[in-house]
Amino acid sequence: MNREELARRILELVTEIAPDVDAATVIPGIDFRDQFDFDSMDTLNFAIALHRELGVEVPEADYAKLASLDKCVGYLSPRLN
Amino acid sequence: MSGVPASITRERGLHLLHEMLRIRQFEDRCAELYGAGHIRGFLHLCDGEEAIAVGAMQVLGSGDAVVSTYREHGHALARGIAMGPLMAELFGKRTGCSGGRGGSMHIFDAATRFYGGNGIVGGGLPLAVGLALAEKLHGSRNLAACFFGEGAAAEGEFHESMNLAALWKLPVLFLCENNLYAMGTALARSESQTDIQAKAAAYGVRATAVDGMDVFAVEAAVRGAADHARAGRGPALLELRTYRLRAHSMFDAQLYRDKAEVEEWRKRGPLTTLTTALKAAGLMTEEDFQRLLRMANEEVKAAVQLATDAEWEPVADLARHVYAEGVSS
Amino acid sequence: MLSEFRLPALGADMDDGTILEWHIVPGASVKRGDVVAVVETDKGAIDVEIFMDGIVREIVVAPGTRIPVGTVVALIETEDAAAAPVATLAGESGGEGLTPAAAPAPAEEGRREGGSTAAPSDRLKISPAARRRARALDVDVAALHGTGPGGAITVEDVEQARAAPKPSPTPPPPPPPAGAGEGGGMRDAIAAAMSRSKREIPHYYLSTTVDVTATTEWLTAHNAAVPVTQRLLFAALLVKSIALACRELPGFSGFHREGRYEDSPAVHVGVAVALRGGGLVAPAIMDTADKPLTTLMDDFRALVTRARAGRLRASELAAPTIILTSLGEASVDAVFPIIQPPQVAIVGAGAIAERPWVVDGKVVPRQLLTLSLGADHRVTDGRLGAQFLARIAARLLEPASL
Amino acid sequence: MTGPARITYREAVKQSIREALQADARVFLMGEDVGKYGGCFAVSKGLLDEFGEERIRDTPLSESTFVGAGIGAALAGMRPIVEVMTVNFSLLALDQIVNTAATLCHMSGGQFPVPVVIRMATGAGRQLAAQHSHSLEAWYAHVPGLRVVEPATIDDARGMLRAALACPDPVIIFEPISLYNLEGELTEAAAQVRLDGARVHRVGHDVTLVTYGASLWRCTAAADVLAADGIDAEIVDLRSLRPLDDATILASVRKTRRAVIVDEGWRSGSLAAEIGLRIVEQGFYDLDAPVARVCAEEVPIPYPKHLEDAALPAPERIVAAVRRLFSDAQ
Repeated sequence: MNREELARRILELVTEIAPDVDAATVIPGIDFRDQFDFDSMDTLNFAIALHRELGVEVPEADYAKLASLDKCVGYLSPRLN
Repeated sequence: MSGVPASITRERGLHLLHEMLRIRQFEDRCAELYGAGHIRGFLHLCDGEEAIAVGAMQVLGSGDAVVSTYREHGHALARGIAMGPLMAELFGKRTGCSGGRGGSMHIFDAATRFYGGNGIVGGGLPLAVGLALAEKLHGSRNLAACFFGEGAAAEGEFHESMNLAALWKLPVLFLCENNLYAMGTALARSESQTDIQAKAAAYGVRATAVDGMDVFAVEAAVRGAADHARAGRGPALLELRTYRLRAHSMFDAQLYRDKAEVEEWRKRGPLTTLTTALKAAGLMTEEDFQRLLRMANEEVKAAVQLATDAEWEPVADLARHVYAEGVSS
Repeated sequence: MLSEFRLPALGADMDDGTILEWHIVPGASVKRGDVVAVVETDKGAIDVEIFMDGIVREIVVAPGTRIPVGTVVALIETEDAAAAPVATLAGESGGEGLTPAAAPAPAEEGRREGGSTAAPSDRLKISPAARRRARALDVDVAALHGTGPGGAITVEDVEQARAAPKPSPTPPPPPPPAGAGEGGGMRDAIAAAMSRSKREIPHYYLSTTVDVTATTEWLTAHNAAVPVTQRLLFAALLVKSIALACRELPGFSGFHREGRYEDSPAVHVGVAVALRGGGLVAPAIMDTADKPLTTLMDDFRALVTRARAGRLRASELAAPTIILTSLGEASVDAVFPIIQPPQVAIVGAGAIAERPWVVDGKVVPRQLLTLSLGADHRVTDGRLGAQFLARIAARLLEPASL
Repeated sequence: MTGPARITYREAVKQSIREALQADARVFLMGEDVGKYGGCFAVSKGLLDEFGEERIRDTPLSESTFVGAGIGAALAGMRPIVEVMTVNFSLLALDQIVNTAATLCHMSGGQFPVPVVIRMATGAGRQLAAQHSHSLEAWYAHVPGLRVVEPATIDDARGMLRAALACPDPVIIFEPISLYNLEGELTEAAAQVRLDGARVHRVGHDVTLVTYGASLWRCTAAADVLAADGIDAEIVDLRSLRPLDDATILASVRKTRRAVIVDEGWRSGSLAAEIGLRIVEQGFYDLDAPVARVCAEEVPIPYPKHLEDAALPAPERIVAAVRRLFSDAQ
């Protein structure tokens, strides 16, 4: 799965968890927490969604590596291919 | 009537006549009270059929069960229901034998095991079968006597009841009062087989036809049938041929029969028949007849007074007895 | 004696009749049972009997005229009173005097067969329960947006207009109202609830700092050992601890209404959930004390998800018997929240942070959490409040037993 | 009463009949094919050998008369259990049930109560087509003088007959055909089963499903689907269809403020219609949405399975009805 496809899938999952977030306005470099109050509950739901959709098990220690769209793509793409 | 049987004493003859006179005078007063508005709803009088009620009731014991139809005043009086409570019931008063709630077609009396009239033609037949079933299961010698008109022979319940009673050998007396007319329809226009007796044969039920106008013949036939049933040999049917001298009910223009036929049967009515026979046998005089008539009229007069003075049931009790009260099962 | 002979009632449904012919003439003698006339009825011609003996004095009604039952049709000279006819029911005589007043035909509603709601009217559509609740909470329904069937205003709409209070006295800078989605309506509701709470409830406040290092270590180990779907958040441990403390100490989980306090047998801990568009709700995790952590966590997650999607039930909002408001994420050390009436207590939790702490006489870095309690002085006092906080802390330090 | 065991609804009914026969000599079972054949739904299999022909009485196909006979025997001191194979055939005995059993006590001024128990199988679900799939409880529940009950659980199937036989009034017990094979736990509670009163089968907070008989299990299926959607349904099992337990129904509706009545009868003149109006009469100011009903389609129940299923109040239709009470947006 190439990086653009991965980014699109990730945004899909984020907006599923936070229905009131408009995917188009998400800035890849800024942490979700700062853009739209993405809290620990959202992060847990995000981790569960990643496991369900992409089959990746993200340990709690790595949550920080999922803080923004860019960090997610960087963390996930080696684990998927 | 061929004549008074030898076994009949003067006292016995007068008793039977008095019983029939009580019924006739009661019915006569009912007709008047209906016209005056005191009795309402449906009213079916049994003038002409008194000998069946009186003859049959001489045979039934207090332990036997009686099921009647909507033409039931004669059965009720002959069975021993007092005239006062009966008239109060026709007035719809609280002290009526059914609490005023049943009226003419729904007379009930637990003391005499009188399980009611029934507004539904043939409705009582299965009831009698059940009452007899219980007696059989209790192992008693009691029986269930069920009066019904020949019109009921067209109802499914007649055939079902005859079959079930015969199948289980239940002590039921099927007493068919054949007065030739089912409401406004002559028997010949409603039954392919007008001989009611022949219908009983189809179920292997013992059956005989009887002159319903002859109180002695009725008593003898019912006694024979009762002995058969009490001995456990199963049900019996009696076709009691009779004729009702009044209309089917109070609002009947009697277009279905002509006046001459009525007058012909009036001459052969049960009271005339018995009086003539008793006088011929020297067992009774005209004074006896007048005395019995006055006694009957006095009793009817007192009953009407009691019914007139009786109270209505308070509306507050309307829902009482919808379900049983204070009855442990 | 002169007796009246009236037209008799001859049937249950006979109100009147017409005399076709008379069989008697004045001067003729009659006796009981004689047929004296023939009357035409709906059912045909019927013979009419007379029930007295006597001499006919006068025929009052001639044949051919239709007369109601009970009308005097002839006068009979009778010998003695004995044979007097039975007095007919004056006035009633068969035909009921009371002809039923012609009841106006019920207006045939234009209802569709099987249609469940009447034709839409322009009147405000509001459910009966919502109307009653709006009166109770003095909410003006006209301004509300209905989410019920057909856009009807429901209790939920009314109550959300009076939603849970903003927990902290120093709320984060509220987004500009214009931009906020539903901030406006909810903002007013929060304002109303908070001012009422401040006006009516004499709050007292307590706080305590708890060394939760062991608990956070237990949590990290637990989450590492279970599949992702069964991971727990610290808040879940806190909610359970509060619920168990409520179960042990009365006076914190219940309602103060109409001047008196009722302890609630069931403990439903409400969890304050910040909505991204601004505003805040506190739906309850039902029967919190009875639920194992995994179930509790599932409910918690479902609640937050549905809260954010605006699909909470009115019952979930009305159910809380006590509320937890946690601002750990907003890195605030301590929270001193306002009680949501008619509840009588609210617990606040600040951020868990590594700070110096004295252990066995030495100062060491530990994971510390500041718990605070706002409680209603009409129901409990500081001594009991302190015990309550202590119970929560004690439970929190034995996560395995939660 | 043995400890909790798993038995079928059919077995529970049979145990209740056997217990009744053992406990009271006045009791006897009467009906079509109850003896030699062991019961059209095998409920009385084995009872003939155990109790003999006098107390397990096969009858001719004469519903009016053997039901009338049951009434007569009850009048004369017996405690008959009359089995009308199904409610469909009871139409032939309606006159005896309505004009005699239900009416006698009142019409005789209290002289003749009628302590008869009449059991009838009811309902659709076995592709028996229109004449054998009726659900006419509403007809009987309409008649003052009758008590009408419909056990939907194993405990009730086990316990209701005893309560019915102890009642001095005529009791109609409906047994849903589709439940005879239902398996479940028989508990101690069966010994204390009462004839009246509804029971909250599932506690919930957002909507009340009022139902009875086979529809109880359609409601539990619907409740599971609704739970995933965050709607917590409370289910009230009526148990008694006459008298209705208004108190329990209203207590639930006052809590949830939404009511859906699920009834396998046809909507017009149904029990659901009666219950719906009672809710509006007594709980109007507690309602947050119109009272809804989910009933059988108003058609003779068709033979083919897919049509029969479409005609009956299936869980999906219950879920849809509940959702409509929350918002059109849902």
